[in-house]
Amino acid sequence: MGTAEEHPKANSWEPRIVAFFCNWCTYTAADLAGVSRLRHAPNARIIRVMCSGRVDPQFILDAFSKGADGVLIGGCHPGDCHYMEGNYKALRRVQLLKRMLKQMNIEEHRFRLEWISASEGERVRTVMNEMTEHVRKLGPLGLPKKFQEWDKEMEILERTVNGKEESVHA
Amino acid sequence: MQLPTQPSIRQDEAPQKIEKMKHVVRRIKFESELDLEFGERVAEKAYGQKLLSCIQCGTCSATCPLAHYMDYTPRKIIAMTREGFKEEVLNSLTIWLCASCYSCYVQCPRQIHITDVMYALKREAIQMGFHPKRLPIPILAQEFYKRVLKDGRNTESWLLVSLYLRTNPFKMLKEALLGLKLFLRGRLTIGKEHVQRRDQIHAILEHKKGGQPS
Amino acid sequence: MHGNGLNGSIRIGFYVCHCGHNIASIVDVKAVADYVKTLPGVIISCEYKYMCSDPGQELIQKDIKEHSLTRIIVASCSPLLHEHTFRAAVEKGGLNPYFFQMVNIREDVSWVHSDRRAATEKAQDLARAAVQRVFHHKALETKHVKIHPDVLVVGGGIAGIHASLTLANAGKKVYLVERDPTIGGHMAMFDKTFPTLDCAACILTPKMSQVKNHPNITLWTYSEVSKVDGYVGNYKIEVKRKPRYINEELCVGCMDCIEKCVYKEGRTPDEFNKGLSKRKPIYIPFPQATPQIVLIDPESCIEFKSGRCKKTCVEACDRKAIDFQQKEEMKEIEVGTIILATGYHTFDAKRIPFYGYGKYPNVYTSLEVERLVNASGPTGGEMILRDGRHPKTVGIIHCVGSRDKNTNRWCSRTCCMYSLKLAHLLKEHTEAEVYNFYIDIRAAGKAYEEFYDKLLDENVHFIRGRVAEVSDWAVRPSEEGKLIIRAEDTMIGIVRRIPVDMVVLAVGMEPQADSQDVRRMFNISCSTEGFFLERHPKLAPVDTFTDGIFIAGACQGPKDIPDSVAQAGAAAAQALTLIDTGEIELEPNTAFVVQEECSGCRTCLTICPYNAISRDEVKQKAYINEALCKGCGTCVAACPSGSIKQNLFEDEMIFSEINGLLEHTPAVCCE
Amino acid sequence: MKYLSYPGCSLRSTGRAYEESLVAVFQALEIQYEELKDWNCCGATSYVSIDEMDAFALAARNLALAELQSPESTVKLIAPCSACYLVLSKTERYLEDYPEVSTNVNAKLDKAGLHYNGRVEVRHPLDVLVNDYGLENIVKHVQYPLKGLKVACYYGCQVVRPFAKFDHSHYPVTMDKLVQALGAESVDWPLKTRCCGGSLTGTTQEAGLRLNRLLLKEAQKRGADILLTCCPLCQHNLECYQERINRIYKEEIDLPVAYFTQLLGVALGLPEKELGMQRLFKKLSLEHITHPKGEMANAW
Repeated sequence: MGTAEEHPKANSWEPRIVAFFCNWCTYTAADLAGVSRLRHAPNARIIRVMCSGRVDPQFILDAFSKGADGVLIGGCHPGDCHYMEGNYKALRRVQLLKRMLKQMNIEEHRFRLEWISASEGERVRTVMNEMTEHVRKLGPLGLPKKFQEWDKEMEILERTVNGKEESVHA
Repeated sequence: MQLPTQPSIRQDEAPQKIEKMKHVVRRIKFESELDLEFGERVAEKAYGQKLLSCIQCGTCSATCPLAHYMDYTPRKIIAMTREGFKEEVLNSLTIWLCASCYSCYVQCPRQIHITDVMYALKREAIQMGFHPKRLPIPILAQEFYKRVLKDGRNTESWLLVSLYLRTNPFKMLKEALLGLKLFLRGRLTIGKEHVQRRDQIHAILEHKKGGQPS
Repeated sequence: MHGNGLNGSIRIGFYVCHCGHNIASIVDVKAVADYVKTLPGVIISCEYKYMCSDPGQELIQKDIKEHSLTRIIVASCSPLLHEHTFRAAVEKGGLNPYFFQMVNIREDVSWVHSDRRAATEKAQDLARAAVQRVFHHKALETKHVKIHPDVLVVGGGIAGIHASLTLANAGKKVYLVERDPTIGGHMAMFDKTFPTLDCAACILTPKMSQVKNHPNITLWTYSEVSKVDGYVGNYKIEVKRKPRYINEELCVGCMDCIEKCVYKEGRTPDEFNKGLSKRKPIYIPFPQATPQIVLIDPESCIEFKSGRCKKTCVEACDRKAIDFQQKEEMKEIEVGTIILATGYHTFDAKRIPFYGYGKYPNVYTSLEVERLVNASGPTGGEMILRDGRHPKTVGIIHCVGSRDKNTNRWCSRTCCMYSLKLAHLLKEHTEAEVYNFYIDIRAAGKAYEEFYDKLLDENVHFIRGRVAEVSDWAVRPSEEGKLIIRAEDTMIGIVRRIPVDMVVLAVGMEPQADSQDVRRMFNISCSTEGFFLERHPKLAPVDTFTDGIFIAGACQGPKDIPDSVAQAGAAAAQALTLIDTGEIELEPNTAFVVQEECSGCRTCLTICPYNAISRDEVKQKAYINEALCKGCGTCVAACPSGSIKQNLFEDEMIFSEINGLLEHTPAVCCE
Repeated sequence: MKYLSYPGCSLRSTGRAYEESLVAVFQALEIQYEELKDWNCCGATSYVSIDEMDAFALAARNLALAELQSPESTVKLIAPCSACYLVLSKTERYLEDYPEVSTNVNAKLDKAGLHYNGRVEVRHPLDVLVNDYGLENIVKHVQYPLKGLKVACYYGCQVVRPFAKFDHSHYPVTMDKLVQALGAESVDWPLKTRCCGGSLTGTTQEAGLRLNRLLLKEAQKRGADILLTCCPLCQHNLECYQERINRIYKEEIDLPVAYFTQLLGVALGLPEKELGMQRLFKKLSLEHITHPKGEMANAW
């Protein structure tokens, strides 16, 4: 099967994806994928939360800033939330966050919200593989490095503002 | 034409059968005689049909209007293909008798596109030169192919003439009366149909202008 | 309160499990253990064959003592499987159980990857995240809730009946809610049961009347659960009782009203006889219906349709039980546990037009044949076909709607056996030639194979081949007037045409049409095909992911009577365990407000679906009622000032987990 | 809405009556259409036996040409011949379903300066007449109701299989509904979609003739006065070999076989010649078809 799946070449760049899965649907589905031995791309690292509604936008930004090339959120299908409506809350936050990520020049495919129910082990595999392939095509995000550059710019800006040094940089 | 097995003995065939029964035929298959990659190769040629998921239920055979005339039922073809019985499969009459009615394709409980598998087997047989020499069906396919390659359209009268020339010229005489009737009703044309932009057809099929399939 | 860890030193013990070859064959467990040993805070890092085994657990306990460990991490299977086991082990070792963290390197790593290097790297990343996470773990106290001793059983088929009786006999109060006017379910329709051939009614009806008469069982038929609130131990249920237009207290089931109905003959297809006979607008589903109370079907009753009936039924009832004004009634009950035994639905044979059901009158479904051969059925047990003939040849088609990607993929498990049973009964009733068309005979059950043997001896034909078509297309004189079955006899390798008088379609089992609605109402999951999902396919087959809700019978998957009864017993036992323990432990993953930091902005108030958050108007702060909080954490993510925290999922824990996952820089970084 | 039509090779020879009657009916009903310019052979069932990518590319040229010719966002391409209908539909479908087919085929089209964008919807005239134009509108144009005529509708394989785009794959009813709307009785028979043998009548006659024999016998047994087809090859097979079947198998088959468009034309009152009636081997006996006013149908 598949292009994304398996055998990443040693020492070459591999996409790093952080996945937040809700305990009741998507994490269970990932377990099911395991029990069914549905092999998929090894690039995602799952963090289990009780509900997709627990996923704070800060978690996502933090993951990107610490070097994730993609972030995935998995929750129950609309109407199926174990906590009635946590997934709706997640959806709303994600909509807002997407605009923000766009402004930060983080490509759309790097961030994904998926509804995967406890029985959809197959879907876990598909999403993991697709996401890995998309991110692989986009290449490394390298946000930590960019942050350093931005910090530098800010420093210079500050110094300029404080008048301690005249414009060094164009 | 040789038929590897005969599913039934019909009255009119009895004499040959008796003749055949005098010879003892060895029926065993050694693993070394099989082409173990055959199934995978065919499946790939038929867009990854999952031959391994076949449960040998026989729906394809039972729904096939031509199964009565086949040496192996379609179900057996699937079984033999995936097990690597290449010679038997490619030599079989079954694959040529498939009239592409798609009954099996629609009814298969495993959703195997059996018609596509049959096409893949036909291609494999033609490419490997397996089909019986004067069997008209593959020859019709080849003649048809050549005609379209040349003119972009097919003219049925010419197609049949070339088919009979290559298979059984005497049959043409048998068909002549029918041809005449059709002709009198304006249903057979003498002039050949062709497209204006033959260059486009040739460009599309460029790599085999010679008319020989790869 | 257990252990420490609060006062300073973090001493981590890390254990990676081989799980036999399950993990060790893909993940280099030694490399993981060696790597983790280098991480800050880690005192012990080792590998072991089976961490969940007793020696594995003892190893942890020994190390806690010997090395004064304050945090324990086990990298093994999914926490959904063994988190509880290890927490208990840690607690036994003298440490607070919530100082434990689990890393899933089996379901999430070794079982889904095949590249050893990538899998090992992933396991190391996950382990590092856990190591960083446990620094922020706190000692927590396990919460307990009381279990209300009453039980709700939904569905009055054999599974529901058996579960109710088991519980009631153990002295628990049971509410049994059934949608139909009678309990009994599908089993009541059957004639005999395989493989012993004892009569279904003989073994079922005594249990039905026991249910009716049991002092601990409240039986509500013709009723449906309409609302479910609350949580394990404390469910609030609303039940809708549909009007029968008969006062249940007054009716004694004498059926005089039925006889005196203005309709001399029945005109409505009888549901219980699968439409093979007609019933009147006022009726009782079948003679042994439980409760023995008639009902009126407003769809066909003249009084309801026109208001101008002579109402002879009312005259006939000397107990004045008929009440045309009866309204729907709502009941509210409180229970601690729930057993769902909502059963199944048979496959609609019309979905496979090739078999001619609904087109050719002599094509029957298996359930119809059950009624036909039944002595109390529409023909009194005589095999009379719809066209009045007696069959001389019968074809039974297996796997109708089952094992077919165009309809249902699964094997319905019961059809082979009931087809054998019907073959036997048909032969017994008619001496007909019986042909079974099967793909595989699945006779895996106690005494099932022996039953198959018996059928072989009875000269029943078995043709291995799935039928492609049933039609009236005759090509030989011997086929005229017959139904012709076309199938490949795959054992012989030839297509056969077999003319028969009667075709029996062995229809498969499907989830109930409204199973999705039911699962939403009870907040449980369904598997892909729509059957209710069990907590674990092997080890928790009657539990669901929602505590206190159990499943039994064919609502969980196709099942025969013995299996349904076994499951019903198991579900009852699980409920009893909860009830008799009296209380249940809850994950202490509730949220709380750090009062000092709360700005009183009210954001959280509207977000909580359980109304667990209120605002102290005096202090102008939010306050979370721990008893109501279910621990989803949505408010935590929403709080603008970050003053709400969720136990076990505090921001710091997740941030450190993210950090841990990503801290490792790949060998060759991006160009 | 304007349709494009793809006649295909058969409608230019053995199936001429099909095209003639189709044109006449479309004109009578004022259905707008124009012929696809410079269409080529679809490849039928033979081409894919030689080289499938070439087969798809050959068929796809027609789809690409259709896109060039029509400005509509969805180009409705009518293919009356079942084989053409299937091959073009299958090409359309597989190009969408299998990326490797799409890449491969477009690379070939590219060499001819063409490209296919997936805008074409292949339609069968039966589908167009019954589902687009509508039975209620057809009924308005009926001049000669076909009262008393018993019709066996024969769909053949490839109109409904494998893609049952407008009717059931084994038990279709579209044509039956049409003939009922025309006033005729449609015979219920189980072989509506059983294969006629296709090109086997030319190559493996024993099998081909037997299949035709079964179909004709059954239709006749069920009391059909006429067998209607919607495919030139089916029509040819079922009509032209009747004599031979009678001779070889000692049968007494005598069943007119016409195109559904011809019978529709009769009901619409179109002249015999325009419907290509003279091209049939067996003349339809339509004497009992009467004018609504009670007159005898003049043309017959």
